[in-house]
Amino acid sequence: MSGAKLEVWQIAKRFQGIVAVDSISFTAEAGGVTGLIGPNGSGKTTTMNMITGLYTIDAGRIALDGETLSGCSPHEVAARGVARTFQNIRLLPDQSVLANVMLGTHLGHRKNILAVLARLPGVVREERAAERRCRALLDELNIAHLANVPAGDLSYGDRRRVEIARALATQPLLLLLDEPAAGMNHAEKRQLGDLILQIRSSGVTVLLIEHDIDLVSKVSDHIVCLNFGREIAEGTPAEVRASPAVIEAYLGRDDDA
Amino acid sequence: MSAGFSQFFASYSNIIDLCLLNSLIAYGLFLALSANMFSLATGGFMALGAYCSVYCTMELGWPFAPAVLAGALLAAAGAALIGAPVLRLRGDYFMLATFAFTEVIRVIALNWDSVTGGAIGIVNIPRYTETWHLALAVVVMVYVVFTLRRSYFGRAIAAIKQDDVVAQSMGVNVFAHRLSLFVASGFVCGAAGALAAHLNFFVGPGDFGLLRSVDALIYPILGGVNSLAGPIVGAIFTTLLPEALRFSNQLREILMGALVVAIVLYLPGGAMSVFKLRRRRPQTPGGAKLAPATKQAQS
Amino acid sequence: MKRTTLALLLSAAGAIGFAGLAKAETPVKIGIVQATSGGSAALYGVMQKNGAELAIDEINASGKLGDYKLIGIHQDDGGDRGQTVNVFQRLINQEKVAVILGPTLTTSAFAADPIAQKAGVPVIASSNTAPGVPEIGDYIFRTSPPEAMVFPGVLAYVKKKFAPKTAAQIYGIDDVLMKSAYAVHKKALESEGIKIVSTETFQKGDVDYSAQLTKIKAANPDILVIGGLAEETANIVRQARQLGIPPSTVIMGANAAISNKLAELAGAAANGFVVGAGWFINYDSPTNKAFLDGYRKKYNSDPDTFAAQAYTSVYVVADAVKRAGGVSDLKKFRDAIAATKDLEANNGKFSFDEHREPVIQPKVLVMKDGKFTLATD
Amino acid sequence: MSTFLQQLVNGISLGSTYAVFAMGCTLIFGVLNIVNMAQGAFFMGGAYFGLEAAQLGLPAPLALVVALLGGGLLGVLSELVIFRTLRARGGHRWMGLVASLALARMLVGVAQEAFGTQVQRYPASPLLQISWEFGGVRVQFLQVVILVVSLLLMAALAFLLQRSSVGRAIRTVAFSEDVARIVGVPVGRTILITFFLAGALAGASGMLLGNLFNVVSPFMGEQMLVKGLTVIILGGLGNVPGAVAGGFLLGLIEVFSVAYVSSSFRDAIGFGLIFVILLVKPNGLFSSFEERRA
Repeated sequence: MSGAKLEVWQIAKRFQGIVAVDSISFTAEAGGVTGLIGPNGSGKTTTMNMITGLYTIDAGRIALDGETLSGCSPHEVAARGVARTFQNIRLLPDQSVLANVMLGTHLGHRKNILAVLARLPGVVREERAAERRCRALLDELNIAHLANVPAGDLSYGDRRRVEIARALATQPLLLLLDEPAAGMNHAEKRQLGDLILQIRSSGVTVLLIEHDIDLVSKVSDHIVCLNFGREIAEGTPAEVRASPAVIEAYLGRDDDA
Repeated sequence: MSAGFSQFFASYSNIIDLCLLNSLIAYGLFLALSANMFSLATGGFMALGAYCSVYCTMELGWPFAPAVLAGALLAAAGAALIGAPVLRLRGDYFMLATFAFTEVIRVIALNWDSVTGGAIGIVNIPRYTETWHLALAVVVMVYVVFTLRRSYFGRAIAAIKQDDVVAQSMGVNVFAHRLSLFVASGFVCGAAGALAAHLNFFVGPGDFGLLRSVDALIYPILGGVNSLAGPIVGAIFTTLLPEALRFSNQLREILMGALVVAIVLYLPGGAMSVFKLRRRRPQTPGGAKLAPATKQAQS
Repeated sequence: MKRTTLALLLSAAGAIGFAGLAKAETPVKIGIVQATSGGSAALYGVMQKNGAELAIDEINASGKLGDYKLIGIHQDDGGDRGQTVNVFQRLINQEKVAVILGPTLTTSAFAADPIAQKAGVPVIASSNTAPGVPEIGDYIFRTSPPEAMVFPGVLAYVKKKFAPKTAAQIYGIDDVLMKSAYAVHKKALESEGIKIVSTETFQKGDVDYSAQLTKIKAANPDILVIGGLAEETANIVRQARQLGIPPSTVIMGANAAISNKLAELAGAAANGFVVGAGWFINYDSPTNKAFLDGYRKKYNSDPDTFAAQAYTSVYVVADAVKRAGGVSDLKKFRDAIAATKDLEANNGKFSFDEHREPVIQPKVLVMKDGKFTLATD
Repeated sequence: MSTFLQQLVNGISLGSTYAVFAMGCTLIFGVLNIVNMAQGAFFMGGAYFGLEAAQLGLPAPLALVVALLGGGLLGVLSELVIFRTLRARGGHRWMGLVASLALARMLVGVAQEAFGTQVQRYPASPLLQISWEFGGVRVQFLQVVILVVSLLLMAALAFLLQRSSVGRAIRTVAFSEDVARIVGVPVGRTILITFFLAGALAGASGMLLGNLFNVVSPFMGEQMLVKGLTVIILGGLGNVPGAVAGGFLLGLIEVFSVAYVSSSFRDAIGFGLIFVILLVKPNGLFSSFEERRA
């Protein structure tokens, strides 16, 4: 499997006249990890919501492997191979970990409603295959033992893993991770970094939104830095860390890095 | 023994019929509620199903089964027609829009004398609905809900109910799913309306108003919206309650109200939540007020 | 939990009936199916229950039935015809009642009466005035005169006295009673050659009729015919006068509007209101006086036409029990009811015709100073 | 022309009772994001409280105070018995709807027991028989009184919400319970006060309507509840000025659909119109559209 290339041209978003994102452009190369950094309120999550179709864009264009993505509704974006996690983890708390991850296989099911109601053999086969795949994913993420635990009962770090597993279950070409390290300790962050690299090695393109510059620098091939809805720097981790604009944006606000 | 049974059946057959009919309606609403659609369109759907099927049997001379099917399909068509615009509305706005539908149908029924007989209704409807028809319909609904719940449709619907943003992000076409559920709910309620019309010799617009729609919602909610058996339990309880409390005469309404309040307060996840004695998790702080309403429905 | 609750409910449901059983006398069980809860149906359901229970007490106390003791079993159907059918089935099959008085609503009658008809248990209604009720079968009777029996006489009186040319109608479109009354009114007006210049409707629970009445006022009719219950009619009359519909416009009502409530709620505006009735509160007869005294003593309020008709129903039953020699043979009992002739009732001599409709002397009443009085030419 | 003006008077008069009632409903929604289905029963309760007071010989303004307090008391009761418990137990919001409906049924049953099913009326006063005629348009003294009282109640509520410390607390809780807690607003008490205010407004409008249309009955609240819900959705849920505007608007819609279309289709026209309005403005007529943030 190989990932998809994401191109973003001069996208913008306003909320009731307030500009949240003002003309941002960048490219996430296929198979690479692109980091999107910036202080709080710099427009990172808004950008992600525009890519995934949750927000309509007011200007600009987004394309996946050269084909326009902007204008698609969220489920169409997902069908194009874009998966995401959420900044404020969004799992279905009553449901088991396995059931949560199985939701990610939704697009993989092909049988129609009548076949499902009749429980035709094909349907049962499809379900079993999906379950096998999800269990394998849980295994890869070292949370196989939690398969039957309700998602709401998990620790913070485990919930992040389940979210990533769910996103991977969609078999994405592009994976968007929204602040996956938020609230994690050092050991957990290191494990997360390894996990991202592992995902990258499987060929999936990753767009990583993160606060933690160390983590981003460690895993990214390329970094884009936003502030106040504008792009203020772009380049390799080393270039971006050296950029005066980035240092200024983070100066004195670097409270949790 | 059999004499005893036949006397019992003669005395209570209508109660049994009503329990089954209301269970069927309850599953119709269960479908809507399972995707967070607090629908008050039930009265309108039932009216469409009832009047259409009666027209088919009495005016066109159709056999019973196709007449019921025609009624159910008309109600489903009604659901499809209003569903597309109405499903854009959130929570309580949706509720009112569906209620508006029920009211408009009722007013049309009151005024369209040549088909509906106006307020006087249609009398002398042949009694075609047998207890086993109703029982079969309920069994079919239980099977459908049971099978759907363990399929990928079921997972998608559960996700829509709890967090539609997540569902969309996982590739679920939320609108299409909700619309199909709304149409299915219309179909079931329409079929229930058709069966009800051929049960008691008579239909009139008064049968399909706000009260009908609200009662229909109460069945699955009281029984528990997370449980397969919830709708049946809620429907049977609500149908038997007025009979069981009949001895109390004037106090009946008060007792009924008090009992329902007590159930809601002590079993806020519905009657069936009694079987889910899981400990309550602490709520995630923040956003409690704006979080999706369905959060943490169980106790 | 679920199972015990259900078992409890079922046993409770089954156990209700055995309350009033087994006395030394021969019991005659009378099912009284009247809505005492469930919205506006309770308005006249309660009145009929009161009227029937008063009559049962009086008859039992008088000893005129000898060894027979009337036992009234009241069941509230909540104005919901599903429940009416439940109640009918249980009264017939479990309680084995000899006769059922009711139900309150015509819609309930259409659903439940066929059950009694099939089981051969007589039903006597006292508030169903829509066409088609006794036609359900030969066991179905009513003591409530259908509008068609009353209104033409009233209109003839108004025509003679006021010579109206034009009329406006307003009626409750979602009420079976009123919808059928409207049809009767319309037909009568047309056959008298009175032109209908405006037709308006209202719905149950409405309290503001000013929009409709403003429209009617603009049409300036000679008479205004109201198809409404007493409470509705009272408000329509009051608001009509408030809006300036002149006293020269004669206001007429349906049979169901006969109630002292009308004068109480409408006040002076009700003066000159014309209505036809089988019974009215100031009807001067010993039977009616006994009824009024008894009712006021027992309930501390005035009866209305529904209470009066339910009261009459019980006397019809008692009379038939006597003539049939008990109720062991329901067919014979039914025939006795059907043969009711010139029974001394609170509205004069009462009989059933061959269609099981009441034969009464319709009276034309005019409201004068808060009292219904017999119209004089 | 005079017919048109008369209908305008009819509509405004009807609308004022809707507006007062709907203010209470929308207040609760604004603060707690719930619809209290028992508001109709408080409306009915207020009418009976006022009636009892008037029958005891209290003058009308005092009877109105009794109706206000009585309605408010019922509102407090519903919060203490139902909504507070449900919040504490984390019940689904649908449960609040079901429980408040059940409470409404109970209160109707109680009223039936206590006062009978028959319609009653307020004692007639000669003052209330006065009416004026301007070029064929009748305006009753009572209509004017009720309009004035309604406007006073609206003004009082607006003042309370905007200027008083209680109002500030209510607005803070409405904005966010968590924020309110952080800034030290007593949340539980503020919610209780909100329920009192909502109940009081319902009770007052019950007495006003009871007087205007000469009707007090146990079942009077059911139709009003439907009207109230319609109005608050028309005006935008939680929007108090919207509820006032929506109340008058619904009154006028109803009256003019009778006047110029047909009384038989009054409700169909009203609801059809609301249906269309919702399709065009999904958050009510008086709200600015706001994109939903994920």
